[in-house]
Amino acid sequence: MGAMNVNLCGIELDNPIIPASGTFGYGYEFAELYDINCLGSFSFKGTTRDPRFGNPTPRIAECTAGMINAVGLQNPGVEKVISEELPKLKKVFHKPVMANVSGFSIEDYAYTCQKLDAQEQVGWLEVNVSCPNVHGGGMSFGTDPKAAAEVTKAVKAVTTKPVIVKLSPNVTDIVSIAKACEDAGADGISLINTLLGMRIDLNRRKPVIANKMGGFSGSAIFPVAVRMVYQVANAVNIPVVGMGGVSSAEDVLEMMLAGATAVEVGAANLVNPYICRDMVEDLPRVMDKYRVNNLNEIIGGAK
Amino acid sequence: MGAMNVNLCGIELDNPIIPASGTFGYGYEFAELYDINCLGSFSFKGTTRDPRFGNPTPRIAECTAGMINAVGLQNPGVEKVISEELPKLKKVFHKPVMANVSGFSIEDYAYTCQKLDAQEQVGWLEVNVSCPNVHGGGMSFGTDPKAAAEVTKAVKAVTTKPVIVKLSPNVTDIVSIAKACEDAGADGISLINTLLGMRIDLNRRKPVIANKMGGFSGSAIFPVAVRMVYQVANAVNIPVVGMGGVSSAEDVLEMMLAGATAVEVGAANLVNPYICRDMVEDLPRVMDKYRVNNLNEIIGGAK
Amino acid sequence: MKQSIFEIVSNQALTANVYRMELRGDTSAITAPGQFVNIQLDGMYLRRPISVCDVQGDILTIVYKVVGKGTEAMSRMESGKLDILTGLGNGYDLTLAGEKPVLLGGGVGVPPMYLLARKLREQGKEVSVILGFNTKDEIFYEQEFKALGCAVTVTTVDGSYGLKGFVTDALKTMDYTHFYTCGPEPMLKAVYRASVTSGQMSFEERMGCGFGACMGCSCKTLTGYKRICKDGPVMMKEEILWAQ
Amino acid sequence: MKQSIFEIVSNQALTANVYRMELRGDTSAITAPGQFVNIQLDGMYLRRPISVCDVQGDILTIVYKVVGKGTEAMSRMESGKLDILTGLGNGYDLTLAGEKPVLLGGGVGVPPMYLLARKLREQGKEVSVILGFNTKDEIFYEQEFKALGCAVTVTTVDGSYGLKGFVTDALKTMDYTHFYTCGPEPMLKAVYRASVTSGQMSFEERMGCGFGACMGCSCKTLTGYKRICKDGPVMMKEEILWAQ
Repeated sequence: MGAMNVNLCGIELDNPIIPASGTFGYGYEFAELYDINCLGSFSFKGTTRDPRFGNPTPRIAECTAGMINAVGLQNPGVEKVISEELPKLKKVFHKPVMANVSGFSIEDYAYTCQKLDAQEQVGWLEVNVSCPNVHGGGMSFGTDPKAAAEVTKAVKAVTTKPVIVKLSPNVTDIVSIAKACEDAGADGISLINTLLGMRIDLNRRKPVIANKMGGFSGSAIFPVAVRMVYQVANAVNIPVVGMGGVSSAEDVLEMMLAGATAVEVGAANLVNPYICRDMVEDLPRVMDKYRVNNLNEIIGGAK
Repeated sequence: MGAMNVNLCGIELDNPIIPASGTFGYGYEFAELYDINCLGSFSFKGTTRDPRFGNPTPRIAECTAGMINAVGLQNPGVEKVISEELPKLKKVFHKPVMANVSGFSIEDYAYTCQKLDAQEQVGWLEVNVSCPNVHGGGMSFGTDPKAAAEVTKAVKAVTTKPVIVKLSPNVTDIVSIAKACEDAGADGISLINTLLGMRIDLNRRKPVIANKMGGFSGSAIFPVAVRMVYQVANAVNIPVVGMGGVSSAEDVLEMMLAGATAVEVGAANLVNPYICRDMVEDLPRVMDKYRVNNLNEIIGGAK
Repeated sequence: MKQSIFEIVSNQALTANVYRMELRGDTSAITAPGQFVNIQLDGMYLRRPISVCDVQGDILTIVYKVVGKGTEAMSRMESGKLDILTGLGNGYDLTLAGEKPVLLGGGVGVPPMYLLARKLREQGKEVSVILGFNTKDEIFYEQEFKALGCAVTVTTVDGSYGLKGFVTDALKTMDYTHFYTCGPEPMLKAVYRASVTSGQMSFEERMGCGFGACMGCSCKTLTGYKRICKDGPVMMKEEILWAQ
Repeated sequence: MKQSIFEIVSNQALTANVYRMELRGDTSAITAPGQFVNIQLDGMYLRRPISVCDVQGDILTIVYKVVGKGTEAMSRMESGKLDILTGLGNGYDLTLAGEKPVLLGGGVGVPPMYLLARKLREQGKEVSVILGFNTKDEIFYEQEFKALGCAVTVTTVDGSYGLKGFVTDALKTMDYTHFYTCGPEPMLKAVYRASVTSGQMSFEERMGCGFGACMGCSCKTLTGYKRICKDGPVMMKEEILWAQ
């Protein structure tokens, strides 16, 4: 059996498979189903400075080979995450976890990251810059290289743990944004977040989702994700975490060939709650099939 | 049976269904299969000033619910299109056809459009601004509002026929580009062109496509298309032609509710060559099902 | 929660667009009436949540209405296997029933009342059931509830059968110790207002996962934010906070 | 070209990864050996192009190699219906065969040679067939060609069966009036160089539509740009322009 361990920003992972933020809660719903310590790690529910209920419902729409969600960062806020969620998580998951952070101002990000940086369970800070910048006119931090760099700098200033910036794919030039984050000190880049999508209910003649638009994810977006991971991995010198429509061990290999050091799995968890465990178990077979002895050898292997 | 006719930039269509450029050739392959005069119109193969072979093969990759193509605008050049293709087309299609034009410089666009403007078969000029701007550093004309506006102005200056600018979805702010084209005199906007995507062959450990990346189309991209059509239709005062993953009469209704006056069908033609005819025949049933008496009433109906 | 493969035993129409499907498989995760299952269908990305109508041994019965592509595809199935997540949701609490519980089901909210009624009857309760429909042609399961020994009242909005009006019109005339209900939100609101005892109400919402991971179906209650799929679908009357 | 529904009659393995499927349906659009069909498969977006191995009445025979998800799914089919586009491609021109044509098939390039050989034999031609494989275990259809009355030579790269070497090693020793070939590009190039007569070669390329609409499979020839799916897959030796 080939070697599946990879090193993500200085932390060793038994395997590159990481459930993505927002599709795995704080882990314990899944821990009821299987021992989640078989995973490389997982990225917990996007956490903000203050508690948030999120958007009105309906928040979900079905699509061909995917779904749209407009949950709107529902979470209990960083204090409660630290006082209530992390202790519960500690009982079921014994590896470094990825802390996913969102904010609506530079200060938000810095405040939340500083709090989470003090938690020994946290291995990495995954900074989601896809949220609207309330001080910057509502445009997402992730659509402007300067804003993305500012968030990165502010977070790096208050943390000692590796900072992975999670980028939005809804941009003209993903490479310029990734490079700006690298130059600002990011230790890694994760992408892609969801594509902005919309569905309309033909009966009601209204958007399916109360928020009208939402984040489109699922196997349908995989080719866009592979493309952006390839572009970014070939432009930066820090590790890239690939995600977007990954739903099989074959997809994991494809993402790594595109340049991903680790791979996050999102929407697929919602359809098959066992899929990440299944992918971990299936990975050796697929590695043999494609003559991969060591996953590290294929990272960025497709030229 | 409800009214299916719509008016696109002053030209009446019997129905809103239009095979998209690059998936219908110059019509006569399909004319061997059915009478293509049942269609609203169709947009013929992207035409450039000079003949082009296009990209090396492989040019095609399979994806979940879609495909990637990197044909690279293969076409015989505008002179031959006018001298050879249009006369052949005239025999099988008796309605105004949409002339799809691409270019690598402002002059290219103007030259090609002027030639096609003189053809009485041509009803509309659909100007594809997704190609790289060779004088502008290779970035696509369609990713910069100024460049898109310049192309629009240059084309409008040499044509009397309605000019529909076809936009690329691979941008941060589709609305600013659509508005720039409207301000520059565009008579309509069509979108979305393909999403930039990539697949990797696990056996060869190389991109499936010789050109590495290509245009991702098919049902998978429908939610992104509906979202952008909705955004643009709510921002401009000229007709919008919706496309991107449309594969059923229901999809046509959804696109029109999002704001499309007419709907183009692309990749689906390659999987089922009869699909546009089938959609035209199925549309009355679907209109009844959703209580639509006149298609014009639902354009932009989803608020 | 359990993921397992069920085999379709039967699938027949009860009305023009309501079907009953019997499935054979591992039903061990289904622990209470009012729970639901989440069914994977070819060509659909998300699973389809359907309430449990009955469970007997290894036979799961669901009664579903054709509302979209997914349920339409289901209605055409004659045999085959389905990948199903079972044991989802909290379900109804039977311990609060008292001696004379009343069950109110509206349209597609009727099915979950069946297993509940059967369990309450097995406990020897005096069970009244009110089934609300728009019109005669939509009625199903009246005989099945009677066969359980329940006192059944059917209401139709157009008066084409039974009592003319809404389930609440029947409820007003009754004497009961606790109520259980499931149906469209306007009906739930009416029952909420008309009921004179405590009770339990089952809610519907578009779901992502159906097991509490995605926060797709959250709602606000007087006892905090709840996930309809995991903390619900059943809520106590006293905790409900109606959305404006 | 015709789109129609075929029913799977049989589907069996000929080697470890080569299968033969027989289908019943409307074969009227298939007009020449060397044409292909384009098959729609559940869960696959694009159709899968497969060369025609034989047609007899309403029975279409295809022999395909498992190379990816699509063909793997096909290999598991025991029955059912398939949506197929038939009559695609130009096919081989039999009028150029002369009295002693030679047919060279390499690996998965063997199947289209079968219908061609049968047609040529029906015209009373003296048909030689050279079948090239890597090794003994990969060999299929040797007996079928013999049963047509062809002079069959099998070559294996490792010499585990028949003549050790490539199809061209067998070709050099032969006397023929015209050649027909199908196989991997390196083999086609070798045949191109080794052949002493005119001939016809069938090419492969990733296709979008398979009927000439998308320009996905274009190639350059001495007689201009051609679409392998529509103007090919068969080309005359004299028009071929090898890509660098």
